[in-house]
Amino acid sequence: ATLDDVKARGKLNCGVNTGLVGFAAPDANGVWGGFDVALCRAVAAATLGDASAIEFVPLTGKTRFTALASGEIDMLSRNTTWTFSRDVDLKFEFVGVNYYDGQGFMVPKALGVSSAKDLDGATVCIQTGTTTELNLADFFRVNNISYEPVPIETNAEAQQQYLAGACDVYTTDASGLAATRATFEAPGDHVLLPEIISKEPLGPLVRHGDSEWADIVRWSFNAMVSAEELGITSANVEEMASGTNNPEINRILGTEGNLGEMLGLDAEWAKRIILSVGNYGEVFEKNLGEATPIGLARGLNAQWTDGGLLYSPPFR
Amino acid sequence: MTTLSDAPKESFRLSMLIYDSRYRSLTIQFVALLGFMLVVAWLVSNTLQNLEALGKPIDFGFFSEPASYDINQRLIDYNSRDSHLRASFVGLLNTLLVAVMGCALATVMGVVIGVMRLSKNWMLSRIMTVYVELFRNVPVLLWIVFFMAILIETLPPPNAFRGETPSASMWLWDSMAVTNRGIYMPEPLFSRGLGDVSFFGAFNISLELIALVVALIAGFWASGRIKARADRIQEATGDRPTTWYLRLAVVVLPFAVILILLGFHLGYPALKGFNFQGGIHMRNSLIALWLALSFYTAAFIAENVRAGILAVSGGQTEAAEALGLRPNRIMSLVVLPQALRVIIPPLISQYLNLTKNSSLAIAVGYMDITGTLGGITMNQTGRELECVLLLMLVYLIISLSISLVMNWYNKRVKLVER
Amino acid sequence: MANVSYVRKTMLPEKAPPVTSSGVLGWIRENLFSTPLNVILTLLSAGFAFYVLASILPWIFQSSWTAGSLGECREVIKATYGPDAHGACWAVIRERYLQLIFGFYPAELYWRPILAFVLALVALAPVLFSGLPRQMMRFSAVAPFLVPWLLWGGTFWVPLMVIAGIAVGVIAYNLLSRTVGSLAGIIAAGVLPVLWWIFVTSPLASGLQSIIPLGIEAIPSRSFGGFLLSITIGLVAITASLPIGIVLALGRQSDLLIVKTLCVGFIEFIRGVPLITLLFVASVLLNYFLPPGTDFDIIVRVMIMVTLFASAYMAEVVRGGLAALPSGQYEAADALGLDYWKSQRLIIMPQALKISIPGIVSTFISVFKDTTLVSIIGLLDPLGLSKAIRADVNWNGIVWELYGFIAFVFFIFCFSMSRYSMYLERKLQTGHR
Amino acid sequence: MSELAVSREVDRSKMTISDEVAIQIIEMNKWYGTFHVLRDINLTVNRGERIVIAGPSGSGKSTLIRCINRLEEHQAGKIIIDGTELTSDLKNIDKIRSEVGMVFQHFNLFPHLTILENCTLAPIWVRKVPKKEAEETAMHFLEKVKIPEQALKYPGQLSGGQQQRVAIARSLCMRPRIMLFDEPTSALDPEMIKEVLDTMIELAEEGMTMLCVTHEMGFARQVANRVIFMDQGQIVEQNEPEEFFNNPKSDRTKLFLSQILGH
Amino acid sequence: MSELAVSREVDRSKMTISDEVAIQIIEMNKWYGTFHVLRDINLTVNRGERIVIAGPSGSGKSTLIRCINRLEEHQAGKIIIDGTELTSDLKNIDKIRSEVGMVFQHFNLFPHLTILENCTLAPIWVRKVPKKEAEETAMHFLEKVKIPEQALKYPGQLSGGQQQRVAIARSLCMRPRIMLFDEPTSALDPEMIKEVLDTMIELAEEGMTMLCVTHEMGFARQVANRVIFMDQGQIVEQNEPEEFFNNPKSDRTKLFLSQILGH
Ligand SMILES: Nc1ncnc2c1ncn2[C@@H]1O[C@H](COP(=O)(O)OP(=O)(O)OP(=O)(O)O)[C@@H](O)[C@H]1O
Ligand SMILES: Nc1ncnc2c1ncn2[C@@H]1O[C@H](COP(=O)(O)OP(=O)(O)OP(=O)(O)O)[C@@H](O)[C@H]1O
Ligand SMILES: [Mg+2]
Ligand SMILES: [Mg+2]
Repeated sequence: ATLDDVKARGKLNCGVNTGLVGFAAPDANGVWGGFDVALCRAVAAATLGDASAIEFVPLTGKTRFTALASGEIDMLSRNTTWTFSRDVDLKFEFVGVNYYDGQGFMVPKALGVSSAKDLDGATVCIQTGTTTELNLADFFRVNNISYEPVPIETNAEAQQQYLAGACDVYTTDASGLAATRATFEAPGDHVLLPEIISKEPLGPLVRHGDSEWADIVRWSFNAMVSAEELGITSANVEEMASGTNNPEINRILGTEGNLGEMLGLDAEWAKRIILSVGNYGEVFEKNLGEATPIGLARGLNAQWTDGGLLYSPPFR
Repeated sequence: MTTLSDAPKESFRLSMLIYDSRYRSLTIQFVALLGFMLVVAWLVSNTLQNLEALGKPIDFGFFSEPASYDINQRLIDYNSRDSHLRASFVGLLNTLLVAVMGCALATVMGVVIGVMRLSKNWMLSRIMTVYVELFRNVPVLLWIVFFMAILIETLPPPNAFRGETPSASMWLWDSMAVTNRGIYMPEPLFSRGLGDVSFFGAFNISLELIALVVALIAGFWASGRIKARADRIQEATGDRPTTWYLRLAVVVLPFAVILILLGFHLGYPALKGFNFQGGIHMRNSLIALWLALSFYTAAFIAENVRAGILAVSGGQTEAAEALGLRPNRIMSLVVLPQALRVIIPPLISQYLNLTKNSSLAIAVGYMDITGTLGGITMNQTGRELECVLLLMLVYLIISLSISLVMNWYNKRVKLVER
Repeated sequence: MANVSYVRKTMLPEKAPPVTSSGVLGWIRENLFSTPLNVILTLLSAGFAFYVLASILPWIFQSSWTAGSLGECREVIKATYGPDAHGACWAVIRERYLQLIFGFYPAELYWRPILAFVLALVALAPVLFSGLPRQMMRFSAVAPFLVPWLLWGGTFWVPLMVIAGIAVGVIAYNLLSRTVGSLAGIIAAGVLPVLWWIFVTSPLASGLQSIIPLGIEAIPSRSFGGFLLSITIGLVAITASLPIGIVLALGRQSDLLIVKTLCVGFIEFIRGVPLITLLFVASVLLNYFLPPGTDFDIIVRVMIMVTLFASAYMAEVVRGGLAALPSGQYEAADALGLDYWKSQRLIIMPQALKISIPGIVSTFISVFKDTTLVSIIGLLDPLGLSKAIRADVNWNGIVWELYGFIAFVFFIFCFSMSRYSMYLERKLQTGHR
Repeated sequence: MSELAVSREVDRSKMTISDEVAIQIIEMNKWYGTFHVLRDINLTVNRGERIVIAGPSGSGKSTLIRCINRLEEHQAGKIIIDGTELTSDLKNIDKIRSEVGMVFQHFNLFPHLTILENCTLAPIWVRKVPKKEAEETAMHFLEKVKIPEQALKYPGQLSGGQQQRVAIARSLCMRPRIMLFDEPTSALDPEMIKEVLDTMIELAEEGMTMLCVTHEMGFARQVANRVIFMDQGQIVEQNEPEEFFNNPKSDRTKLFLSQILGH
Repeated sequence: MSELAVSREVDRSKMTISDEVAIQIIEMNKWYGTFHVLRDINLTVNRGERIVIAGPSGSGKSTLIRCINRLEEHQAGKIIIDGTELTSDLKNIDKIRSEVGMVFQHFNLFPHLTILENCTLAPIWVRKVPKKEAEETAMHFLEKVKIPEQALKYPGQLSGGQQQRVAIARSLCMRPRIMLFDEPTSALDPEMIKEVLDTMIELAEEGMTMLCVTHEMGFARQVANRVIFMDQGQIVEQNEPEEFFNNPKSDRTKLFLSQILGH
């Protein structure tokens, strides 16, 4: 089983993006950071007790599924859209949605465009290797307008072309657009169009066939979401772990019940997650949130209680 | 005398398989073949087993399904509802397009640079040396992204042509726009067009084009006749009539007449909406890839050309000079015929390299066969095995055809020599 | 003609040439302005050179070396060189050069790759420069085991066991060729070590390790990146491809039809497809071809494919060397009673390889350049790292500085190697065989 | 140039011919593709015989010599050397090759090895002689061919005549019982020819069995005890040297001799 | 090897020397970089003269010859050929080159053309002679050098002597009035030297003006009417052949002759 392999190895092999602002990138010391990376760290903390016992495997759109299918990685946390065919035909198991995204458009303000429907004849930069080009083709086809697609491998190059005016529009997931815009010299000169042309639930995934492992990844993620909902943060987790009068908190942190044992882990698995990476909100704020240059609002990714879609099943 | 009057009758012994030179080679070959087949069988059985486990038996059915993605650069009609097969074919044509364009430019550049490197002008030959060393010693992939970045960063966007006081203007009397999205050139249009013919219902070729090509071929044929006549006159009288204007005329005139008959006019690109519309659009991805491959390969070709010319020893030129031949004649009658034999074989292998290197098109988003079949199609369908194997097959066929040409040429040259 | 007789009484001394044909002036006239066409060419080239330098040099030198992000850089440059200045932001190189060179290799262990490459150079030296003492060759034989061990680390028993495999082969050959026969010896020498490496090495090494621990910290291939990755792939490919290439070349030259066909097929196949498709095979197909459950490192897979790729080219280079040998050498060896393998080893290969060294160096250059392609399948070689660096919020948008730096380093490496191979070619042409 | 050779007294004391058969060739035939190079060759060479083979270019002399140590394969008939028949059995081939030395027209020394290494290579690797002993033997034979002082040089540094003498020494180091020479002097300048012929005569004086393709008629006269004339792949005439030169029987031989001597 | 040459009677009947000046060299100097190769050369050659130039290696013989048809440029002094001064004027150069034939040491035939094509190339493209006529002329001269039957072969298929004779025929096809030879026989084997010298003697017998760098003293004796000895870029001695060989004046000449004849 995967868990045993991971434990035997002492390291978690986690597939991440080769470089996407805010989601995954190595810093000057070679330490990976980002929103997707945090999930890897959470799982590592839960299973191995060490959030840095991870082997990061940078993957392109092309290589990610093979890497997972072949067992080269234990889990893939690389802004991957959950679709029917990937889940069913490619034989993977998406364990949740850590980021609700949708494909959007960014244009320079000076262009004076206010709707994607006005883009007839425009040159559109697309980041390839994902579902974007399919959505785009469908969108323009359905609306019967013409366009010129410019496929580009990486966000950095797309950004370069867009800024130089080699394309009028840049389309990718809205989060990516916002993140990219944030690093412009003059972010205010660019607008995101209101149309979101697709649903892009991005989430971590594992191979079919090892449900125990899928459960671990799924509940590691849910623990982070629930922790935010329940107000557990990396700052107060120690204190809460000594016992609260909220039984769910107690169950998550292992002071009550034996959830950890059911997962094949120890009782403190979730406590370690919160301690080392923080709850969902903390991770978001640290990597994508408004305090960062990227400055994304929570939007759909707010807790259900705040009008978002984040909704963790109960720990019970 | 210890003559063996009667050699012992040889009967087959097992050890002869190893110690008899006749059987030994059979044994070795048999072992090699067996080993090879075992390895292949092992690989195939692994593959089948793995595919079984994944539930993805080999199946090319996906080729007939709609590709659902768009391709900007296409030589035949294509839209996102067409099949993956057609998308791959579009990619293949794009590969061939950039390969042919690249080989042509690389040859021209390579020859010019190679000759300039041999120039007596120190400055010129030094600059060419720098060029050659610079391009040969940096990976081609870097050159491709470099050229793309140069195009994007230094050329004006279409926007710059807009407004009261545009910061950029079109070239050649407003007929050509050079932008960082590519170059928009006037396109040939025909007011009395002849329509298209369809081949196998798969793609169309316009009759105008066919007519023009036929006219050109006829023109060149006639020009060849004129040259042959000039050769004969020279043989007979020693004087060679000046024929270049006649030869030019028979090529140009029929072509021009057909153009006029068809109502030829140029369609100029004009800034409409977001982009220039009309005209021929050469995309920046194509230009960057084309230039990078050509510049890179030209550095190698230049070296071949230089070596070829140097290989024709100084003595040959001196002997020709001593006979009173003029420099241009020395080049065409003595040096080139000899140098070409040295130059062409490595030239063709450079063509091969260029074609293979064109597979790096994905780095700039040029949709060649690696970008379609080996890129988006593979990605969307998850049929890695089928796609990659097919991709390799396509390149193999291209390479082998080029090698065939090379072998044919080598054989021909050999025949002439002795 | 009456009397043609003439005798010179005093020999003329050597005189200085006229000014117009000597000295700086003479040189300039001769090389730059000898004809009107030359004048035009000189002016054009000078103009071109000036234009290129004038547009690049200010950018290179009106730069900032100290800043924490692209934005800061821009401000610093504007502040120092005026509002219109566009200079390079070398700060990114300053911050990331170690990463570009070593990838994710632990910083405290940088000495290991450095030492490894110094050792590799020392091992290569006697091969490349014929003047050095032959005893150094002994070290060259050990280096292929020592260098990888330094790079990847782990127990020292593994390289020892690998060497032991070779010893097994040699022993088997000696025993069998004496008792059973030379062909049996050769087969055993080919098969036994492979079996040893596959089945014995790793259990025995880990067993020994548990008894006598002897090793250094193991570094996973994942940590390799940047130029370390390029050079490692290049070195592995070239050292491993040489023996394979020799075998393929011999196969291609042999008159055994099936062997020849197999070798030709392999060589032409590999040379007929682009490297990138082979890398696709490494990254997405190799797992299908191997038994279910085997899963080894993408970097090792890439090394295998690049090695195969290099072998095909190497085979052609070696074949060229073999073809350059006069047939008399083969005949003389035969007539002395040397068998095929001995004559290959003692007579043919030493000569053929020497002739081939320039070709081998060229192959190495192109393999080294081609390692950049691994960025397309997501490995973090310098080019791949540059993308990752641009994904850092601070450096998002930076282009030229990274490409420029990478190109510069590649240029230095490849240029010096190509100079070296030219030097060799010249030496081979003039030197007594 | 054929009479350029040697005029010194040849010591024939040791040149005895034994009754033992060294080489026996019976009805041997060979084809290159469909071209019949050697036709029904019958030849018996006794131990100690010195045979010169002459004949026009392309008559198959080299091919015959090369068949004897299996550099070429014959297709019909028998070649028996020292009682061992030359078949495709590799062991026999090895055995025969180590008994038969061969010297080529173009020396074929190994340019990457010193003279000494050239001479010790085969003894060490084929005969498995200890290196020291092999070197002693080599020096012995290098002295015999009068160039011990060159032992540490490379072949490229020697003149043609010296190279050919090294080639002879190299063969001798394997202590062969039969020596084959294929036009050993025809690639040499006149002065050097003499050096090499001298060496060969010395060898003959010691009673070595020799088969020598050469056009040096002086050598043939002085040393050979039989001259064989070949044409079109056949042995046309065979006789003692004096008889052969002064009184050739066949027309072809006469024609050939008139060309070669008049020239 | 220098006396190997010719012993047949040379017919001197047509070897008359006219008073007309063919080549006049006045105070000519040439430098390679700063190296002074030719120093104050003064030389007048009349029509019909046959001059042999000798001298040690590196003395500037080749350079002198090559200056005469402007394969090298001289920096001071005058070279006047048939009344036309050799300047950088291209027309003069063309005129002079078509009057002066040159034969090189290494033949420099065009390997991609047949013998016949080698010979007709220049007449057709420089003299604009009809092809047929050019071929007839070529065959005429090929007969003269005794190899008409090789006309359709390629240079690679010919022996060295034959190649050099083709080179002579090729020059003759341009009907030059002056022939320059730069060591035409020094790359050839002894037998072939004879063939080529024979051809050159025939040419001399017909009264061709010839300048010949050679070390074939037999040739010089029989044919030349003047021998020029050069050393260190200067003309050191000049005399009629008999005088020159039997009674050299300068020490350098003596030394040179002793070396070259004793050799
Ligand atoms: N490998 C070969 N393949 C085909 N024909 C060959 C081969 N080697 C030699 N021949 C032909 O066989 C004939 C005999 O050749 P061989 O070399 O034995 O002649 P030779 O008597 O030694 O002549 P020479 O005096 O020129 O050395 C020649 O006609 C030659 O062309
Ligand atoms: N292109 C050149 N550049 C520089 N020096 C040269 C050049 N050609 C010849 N020399 C030098 O000029 C001198 C005269 O050379 P030249 O070839 O005329 O001598 P030579 O008398 O013909 O000698 P040889 O008998 O060896 O042919 C020599 O010292 C030679 O090294
Ligand atoms: Mg022969
Ligand atoms: Mg000379």
